[in-house]
Amino acid sequence: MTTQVFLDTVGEERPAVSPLKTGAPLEDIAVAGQWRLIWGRFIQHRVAVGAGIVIAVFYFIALFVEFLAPALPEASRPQYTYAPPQSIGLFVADESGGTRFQPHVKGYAIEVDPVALRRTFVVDDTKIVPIGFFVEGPTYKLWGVFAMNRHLIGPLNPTDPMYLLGTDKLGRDLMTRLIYGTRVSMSIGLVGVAISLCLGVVLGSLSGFYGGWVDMTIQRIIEVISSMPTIPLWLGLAAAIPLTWSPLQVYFVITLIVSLFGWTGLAREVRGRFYALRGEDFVTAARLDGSGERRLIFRHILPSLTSHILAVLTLAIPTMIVAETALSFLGVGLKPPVVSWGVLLQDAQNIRTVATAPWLLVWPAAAVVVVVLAYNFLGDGLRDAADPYES
Amino acid sequence: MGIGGMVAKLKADVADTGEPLLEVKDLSIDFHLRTHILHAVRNVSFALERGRTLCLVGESGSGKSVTARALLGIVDRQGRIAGGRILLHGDEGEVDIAQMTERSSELLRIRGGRIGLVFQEPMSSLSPVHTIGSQIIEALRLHRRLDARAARAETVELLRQVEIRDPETMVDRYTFEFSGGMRQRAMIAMALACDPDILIADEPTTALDVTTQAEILDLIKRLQVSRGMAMLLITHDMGVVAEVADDVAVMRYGRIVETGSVDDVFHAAQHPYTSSLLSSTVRLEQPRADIRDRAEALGEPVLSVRSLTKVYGAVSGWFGKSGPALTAVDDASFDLHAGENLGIVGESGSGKTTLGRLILRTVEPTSGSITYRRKDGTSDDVLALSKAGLKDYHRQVRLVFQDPFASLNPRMTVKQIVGDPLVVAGTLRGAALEHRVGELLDLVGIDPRSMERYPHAFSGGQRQRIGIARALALDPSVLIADEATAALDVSIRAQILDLLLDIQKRLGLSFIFISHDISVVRYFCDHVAVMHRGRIVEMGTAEEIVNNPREPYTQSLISAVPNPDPRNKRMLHRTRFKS
Amino acid sequence: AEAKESAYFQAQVDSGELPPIAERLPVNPLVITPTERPGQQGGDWNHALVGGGSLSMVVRYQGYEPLVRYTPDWSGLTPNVAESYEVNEDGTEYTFHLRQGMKWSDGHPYTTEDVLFWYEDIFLDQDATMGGHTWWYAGGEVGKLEVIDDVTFRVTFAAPNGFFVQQLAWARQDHMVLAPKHYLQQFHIKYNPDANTLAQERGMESWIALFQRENGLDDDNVFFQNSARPTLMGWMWQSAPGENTEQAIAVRNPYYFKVDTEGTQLPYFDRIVYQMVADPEVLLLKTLQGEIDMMDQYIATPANKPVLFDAQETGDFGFYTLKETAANVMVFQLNLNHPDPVKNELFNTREFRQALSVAVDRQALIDTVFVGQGAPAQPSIRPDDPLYNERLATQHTEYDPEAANALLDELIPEKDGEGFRLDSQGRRLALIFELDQTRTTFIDMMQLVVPMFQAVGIDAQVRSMDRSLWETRVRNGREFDATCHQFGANSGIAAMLDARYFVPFNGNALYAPGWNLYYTEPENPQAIEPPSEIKAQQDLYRDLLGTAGAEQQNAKMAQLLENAADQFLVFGVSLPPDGYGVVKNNMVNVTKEMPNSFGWPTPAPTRPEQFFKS
Amino acid sequence: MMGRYIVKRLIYMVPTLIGMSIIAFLIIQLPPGDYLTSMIARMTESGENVDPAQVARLREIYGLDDPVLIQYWKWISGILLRGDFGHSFEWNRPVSDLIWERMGSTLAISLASLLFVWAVALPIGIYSAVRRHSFGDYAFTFLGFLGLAIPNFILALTLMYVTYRYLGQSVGGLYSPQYVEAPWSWGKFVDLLSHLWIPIIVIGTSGTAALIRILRANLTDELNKPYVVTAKAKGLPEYKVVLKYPVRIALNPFVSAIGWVLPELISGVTITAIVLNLPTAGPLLLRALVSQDMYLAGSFILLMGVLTLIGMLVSDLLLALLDPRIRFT
Ligand SMILES: Nc1ncnc2c1ncn2[C@@H]1O[C@H](COP(=O)(O)OP(=O)(O)OP(=O)(O)O)[C@@H](O)[C@H]1O
Ligand SMILES: Nc1ncnc2c1ncn2[C@@H]1O[C@H](COP(=O)(O)OP(=O)(O)OP(=O)(O)O)[C@@H](O)[C@H]1O
Ligand SMILES: [Mg+2]
Ligand SMILES: [Mg+2]
Repeated sequence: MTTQVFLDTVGEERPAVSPLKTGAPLEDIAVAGQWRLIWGRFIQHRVAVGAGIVIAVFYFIALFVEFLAPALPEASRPQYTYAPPQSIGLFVADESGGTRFQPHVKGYAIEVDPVALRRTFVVDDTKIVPIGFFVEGPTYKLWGVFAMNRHLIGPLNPTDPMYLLGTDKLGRDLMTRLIYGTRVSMSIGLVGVAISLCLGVVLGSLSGFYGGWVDMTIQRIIEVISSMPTIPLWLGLAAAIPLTWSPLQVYFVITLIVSLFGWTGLAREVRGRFYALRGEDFVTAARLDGSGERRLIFRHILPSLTSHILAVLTLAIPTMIVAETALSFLGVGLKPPVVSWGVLLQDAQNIRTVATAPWLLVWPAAAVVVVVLAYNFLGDGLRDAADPYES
Repeated sequence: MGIGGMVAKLKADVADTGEPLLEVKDLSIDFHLRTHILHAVRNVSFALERGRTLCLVGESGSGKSVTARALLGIVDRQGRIAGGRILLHGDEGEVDIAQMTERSSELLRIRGGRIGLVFQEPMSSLSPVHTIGSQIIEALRLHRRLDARAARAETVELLRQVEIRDPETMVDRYTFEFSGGMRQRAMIAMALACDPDILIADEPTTALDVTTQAEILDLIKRLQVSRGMAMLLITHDMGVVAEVADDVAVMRYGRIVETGSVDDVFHAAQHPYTSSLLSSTVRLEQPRADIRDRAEALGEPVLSVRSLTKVYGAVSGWFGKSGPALTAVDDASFDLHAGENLGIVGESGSGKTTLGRLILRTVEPTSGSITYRRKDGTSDDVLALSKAGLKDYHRQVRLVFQDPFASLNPRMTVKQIVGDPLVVAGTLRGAALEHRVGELLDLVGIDPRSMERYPHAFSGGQRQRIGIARALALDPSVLIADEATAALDVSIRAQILDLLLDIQKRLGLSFIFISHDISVVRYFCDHVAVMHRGRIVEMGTAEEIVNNPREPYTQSLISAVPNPDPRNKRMLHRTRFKS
Repeated sequence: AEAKESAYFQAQVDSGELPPIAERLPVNPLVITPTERPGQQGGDWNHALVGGGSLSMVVRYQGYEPLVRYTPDWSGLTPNVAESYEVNEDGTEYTFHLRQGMKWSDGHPYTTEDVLFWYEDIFLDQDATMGGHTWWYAGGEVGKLEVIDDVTFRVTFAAPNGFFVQQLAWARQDHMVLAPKHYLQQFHIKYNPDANTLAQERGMESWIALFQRENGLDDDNVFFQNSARPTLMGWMWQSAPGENTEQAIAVRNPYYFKVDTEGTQLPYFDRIVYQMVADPEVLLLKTLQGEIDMMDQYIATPANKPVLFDAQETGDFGFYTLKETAANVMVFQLNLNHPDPVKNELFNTREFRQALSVAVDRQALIDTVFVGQGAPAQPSIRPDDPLYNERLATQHTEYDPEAANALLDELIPEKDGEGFRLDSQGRRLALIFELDQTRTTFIDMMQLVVPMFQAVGIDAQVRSMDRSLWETRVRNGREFDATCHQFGANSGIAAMLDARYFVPFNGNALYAPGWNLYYTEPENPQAIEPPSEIKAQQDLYRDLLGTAGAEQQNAKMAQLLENAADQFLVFGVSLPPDGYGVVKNNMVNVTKEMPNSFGWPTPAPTRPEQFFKS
Repeated sequence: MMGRYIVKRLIYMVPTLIGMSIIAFLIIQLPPGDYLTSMIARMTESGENVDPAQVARLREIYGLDDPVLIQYWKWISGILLRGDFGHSFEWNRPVSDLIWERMGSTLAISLASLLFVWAVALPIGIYSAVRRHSFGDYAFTFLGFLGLAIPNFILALTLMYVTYRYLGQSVGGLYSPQYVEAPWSWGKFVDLLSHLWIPIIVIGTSGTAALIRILRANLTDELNKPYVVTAKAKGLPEYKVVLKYPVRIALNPFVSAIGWVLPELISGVTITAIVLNLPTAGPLLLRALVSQDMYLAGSFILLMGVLTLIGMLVSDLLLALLDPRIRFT
């Protein structure tokens, strides 16, 4: 091989770098904290940011349900039971024969069929129900404090029917109920999720980290708890909780108690991973650095489980929202008059609805699915952002 | 390939020595980082020829590993090949590996089949949950289409060739039951398993004692001669370069600054970096830089180790059939005095790492005693320490891990890793902490601006220095450095060693310096203990051990130290130790 | 006509396992005139039971064979197991004549011995008796049963017992036809000294428990789970419910005592095949699919009507009408024996109940929940019934929130900041309605009613709960404020036998647990002595039950209803609209209109034994 | 060593089981009332009148007025001394008969759904991890979460309605009525298959999302590890690399979860089973609980406890099998 020397490189004092965009000045490279880095990476994840926005929107809705909903959740109109959804039109025919801009929905022509025991609805093109934004409608108390009657959207004449998503068996506006349901569904179950998560992570960590008798004890507890079917527990609790509590309080307490029983799965998974990780060199290194056990567990080992925990979390949230419906099946979930997505779904759990009023099933289910997906993609984005291997 | 074919190929190969098998042309690799683009490799060109060895040397972090991995189409996610070609010559003409997609079947055939790769960090590069054997067998079955039994037999044979003792049982052991050097050899066996045309070995002998290293290099040489295998050897050990290289390329800051035959480079270096590299090479003959009067320098013993023993039971038996117990450390006793540097050398797998860990009690000793004497004169029985006491002890006696990658938490940035002991000690926080971390990184020659990167985005040598920085963070009184400089190029190593000596002078700390590089041990240490199969077979001053070894094992060890001079290859005249 | 052998048994008769038909029938079989036309034997009746464990339903299809049964239109009584019976003038002496040669389903003769066995060894036996059977008592003494011969026995009462036979005809109340002595005696200590050992072998504590399990007289489930016990009914179990948890099959009883006008032994159907369905929705689907031959329980709700209506053609079925017999679609019942004295006083104020009643917009409820079917009404008697009392039926049904507010302003004028009324102690007056959560129509209606009550300042709330819990809290408890229920009867004899909303006399009068107890056990410390007008009403009712003769009975019942209108103890929404049942188009002899009741166990009195498929 | 470990675990099970049975029995007693209360509820529902005196007498005869602890002792001593699980009030049959009768179909359905879930979720989970953020990844995620977010019984109901409406097939249960009593035949088998798909899909869809996401999460972490690169450098095709190396480690959470797969499948899908009219153990348990048929319910819970304990042991052994680092610690 011939000898070659590249003397033009003699003076180089550091590795070659160049700015990200050609032409941009290469400033002194800023040092950022880990959190800022993670945030920076998260921001670049378009789907995740979108999901985050969706969730924010849902919480926004939950905050202003009274204003956003066109009607009141309890307001029922007998003649409109099982009314199908209306569609919005933008232009109406003028007297002069032309068209003019007027957002509206069409009213219904209703017939009662006493043999089949139902009302049949036909869209009546002649009944124009003009609608608008910031209209006056039924009075409500925002956050139970401020009496107001402005609604984001609604019929100009509050007595006209506007049922964009249809009505339920008692002639109540599904859209209103769906919006009201957001508040409960997006809040209550989450407390339980948070508690289970903490318990699962902490106890699983301790069990896997220490092994020995700690592990022995925690495992026995887990065995007892997880072999205990929840159904009898529900039934027992339902009977034990004082009746003077409102259904919402009862449900809240029940989710709390159940979360005390729901951590075992995560705990065992965490334990399994801890078992594998606790002997790693980097853990030993951290121990030699003087980290106490708490720091070892939470600062050094647990981050390795970020992905798993985020996945479990994003799975637990929909499970909690949906679980409410199953609990109702057993008679311990949320019940009317509380409005939640679970309650709406529970109302839809019969052939009658599936066959003749599918909108009662589709919209609440869609709401759950959207939130669930949004939480999941958000979790995904966070995972990716926290992943050291992602740039 | 049938036997006939092999013979034919063998003949052809020998005839064809010198014909280029792989040509790298103008290869550039960029890493897209958050704030900037790092040009880790720039316009690198070289060729690998049949039967010849190209040694790639250069500064730590100069892009050697990145280049080597790129030859197999392995590039980290943030990185991309920005230009250049990697032409592989074969029966069907030449193909450009740089153009191949990750999933192309052609690339799969080349990987492991035509090009074998020994990763720089064998310790982390093996699966933790599979036996060593199964990982090698898999490669054999894939490329050589052997049946399970033949593959196993071949694996045992390969392990034997790479000097693993008792290969029949060791095939069924798990990675974590192997010592660092054993893993490295297993990795080499894996790369050699399928008779590759080209072997890329990224610092394959960093964890090997010199005798084993010599055997391995011999093995490779034999294969090269018989099969015409081309080799790209990346190493920091100029001795090894001198011993095995045909050609040498010197890399710095992503560029090849000089190439040439080994003789030219060693004896007529053109580029100033090459010259400085050679001049900082530590020779065996070179005595300790800072000669002081030992008798006066040595104070009280800080650590007294007596009859320390560790017996491992095997883990591989699934239904209770535990294999024979293995005595990893056997009755080890020594004293470490304040301000003393104790070198530990010895065969790979002889229990050096284990000894270090026993002293820190990260592995519980089977028997023996350890006494630690503090500066204020109080002393502790380390084996009886309480949790809090142990924590304090760990603050004073620090460890640099042999496997830097595994010892760095992959989910923490370098800043957090190095800062962690400081945070725990509660001495610093906020900007002060950041400043101190920057200082420490600067001390070990790492750009502080990269401190927000995660460990995987560093080169092997850089990671090792991060480990050192972490160990130094707390001003310890004893530092156990397990192969702490193995992955460093000579100039940086010299710099680090001087740094350590400097600190020692200031703080009066003592070192237990586990190393395979006897030249470095001699340069750095006052006393040397030689380990063999778990026992300390000889102890003495560094000078005595190097110049006047008494035990036959020590003699063979010294004789195998490579000489960084291609005109005077000492390895060839080594004596082999037969136990 | 000469009876023909059934194809189903031909083989067994030929092999001598079974005697021929002529020897199996009683000397005087009961001849049934089919509703439409005589049919032929054979075929399966495809049926279903929901819930797995609830077997009371079986009474409706195969379990109604008392001595005397109700007529298909519930206008009177007709002989059944008993060939005939006589009553003396004042209703103190009842003589029954059984059928000569009548046999249990295993061929063993059914005689007065079986009747006496029940009377002496079950009903009057200190150990075996479960108590109850209040209609067997008159003048404070139990009726005396004496056997006259194999087929004749007499029951004598110390005082008139006007409704004795009607009570016997009531579903599941006549135990004299259910206890085969030759089978049950082996479990009775009197006949088998080893009965205790036998019980222990079967894992029971004592012979009593085993005997209970074997006779099943007090628990329908237990009764119908035993396929070993011989029966007089048209079908007997081949595989009883519970023996197989997926399906139960009953096959024809070879000794059944009825024939049609052509002499064919009944029943026509060889088998009834019950699928065990866990959820009514599945049953609905099966019905839609035409897998079920006849069904008027579980799924025949107003809500399901449109779906069933649309599937008539594909499922090849039609509808028949069920005359509702419940007193109202929903009866609001405040706890008139409330332990809280303030609430108790308020609830016992007629004006308070009246105010609540007029605060309810009944028409809205009817339009929403019953698609406009029905008219506002209080729990009462149907307008077409001779006992109809217009005042009782219609008072305080007009929706008038102003009037309600005015009334309430008199009673509890104070209100809190949110507009809710405060009771005399200054507490917000909460009115919690406790509901059984399976009653979804109640819950639907209450969702509409709660805002109506709130509009007049009453903090009404609803708590729905699991049924057992509801039973414990409401039926067996005292602490509840209010609840809603529905049953009771709205016409004829039934109204007299089940007058729960007009007089508190048994546990079904949920609104007055303490007064109920007082009616039966005035000495019981739990009993609460009612005010004089209620006490008078109870006495009147006791008098009515002792009265024999339809005319006197009607007169007394009319008085009772008049008093009830004065007392206005409970209030309702609407008389129930007629219900419906689903029947396959090929089922013959099904009556097109029938009452819906449990006492008249729909559709058993219309004689399922003569149903067949064309 | 292994043997000793297993024996040790088996010994631990005894106190656990006893504790479990006591808690189970107490929880069953938590709701007010007893079997007779529920019997009355059932009978009054259909319009029958029940005399309180009668009930009190029955309560005495059934021993329901004994203190809870005595009832517990009667039950547990029967099990321990005679292997007798007691008598079901509601079904009037020995509890063990009832349980065994349902176990076959329960296991069959559980295993079928489990296999379905694993067969669907493992490849998808791996695919999603390897091709992260690809169209397929998003599509499968969407479908998986759809299955998760729609309550099981609504999905079941809808599927049943669709089969009724468009396939005209007999709905609910495992067989059409004509096959329930029929002996085994090809026709019966086909009929079984045509009924089995709905429960499998319903139970399956709710489980796949979880499996997919967890596998994906864990696998993504593992995929970056150096040993995976090593495997790639050997020239293994990607699917083999992934399957042999990271998947094995990523399975850790699933193996941890095996412990309660069985009880979960028995009790977790109760509502689905009710809606679909499946002859599995869940609905029987629920009924037993609702009707307070305490010996049946108690024995069921005990049985599930035993299954859980066995499952946990198996899962711990498998964990050790999967990951040698865990062994014998
Ligand atoms: N994934 C990555 N992301 C960012 N930078 C990287 C990444 N991998 C390597 N680098 C950088 O690329 C440069 C070259 O690294 P490489 O591993 O090739 O060094 P090397 O020459 O092998 O050094 P050593 O002798 O220490 O092993 C280093 O500066 C390193 O920090
Ligand atoms: N966890 C373990 N279980 C069983 N055997 C082990 C374990 N760790 C190490 N060993 C064995 O103990 C012996 C000493 O290992 P050790 O790591 O101390 O060697 P070493 O001297 O550091 O070698 P090297 O220079 O190759 O790193 C080796 O034979 C190794 O196989
Ligand atoms: Mg490198
Ligand atoms: Mg080592």
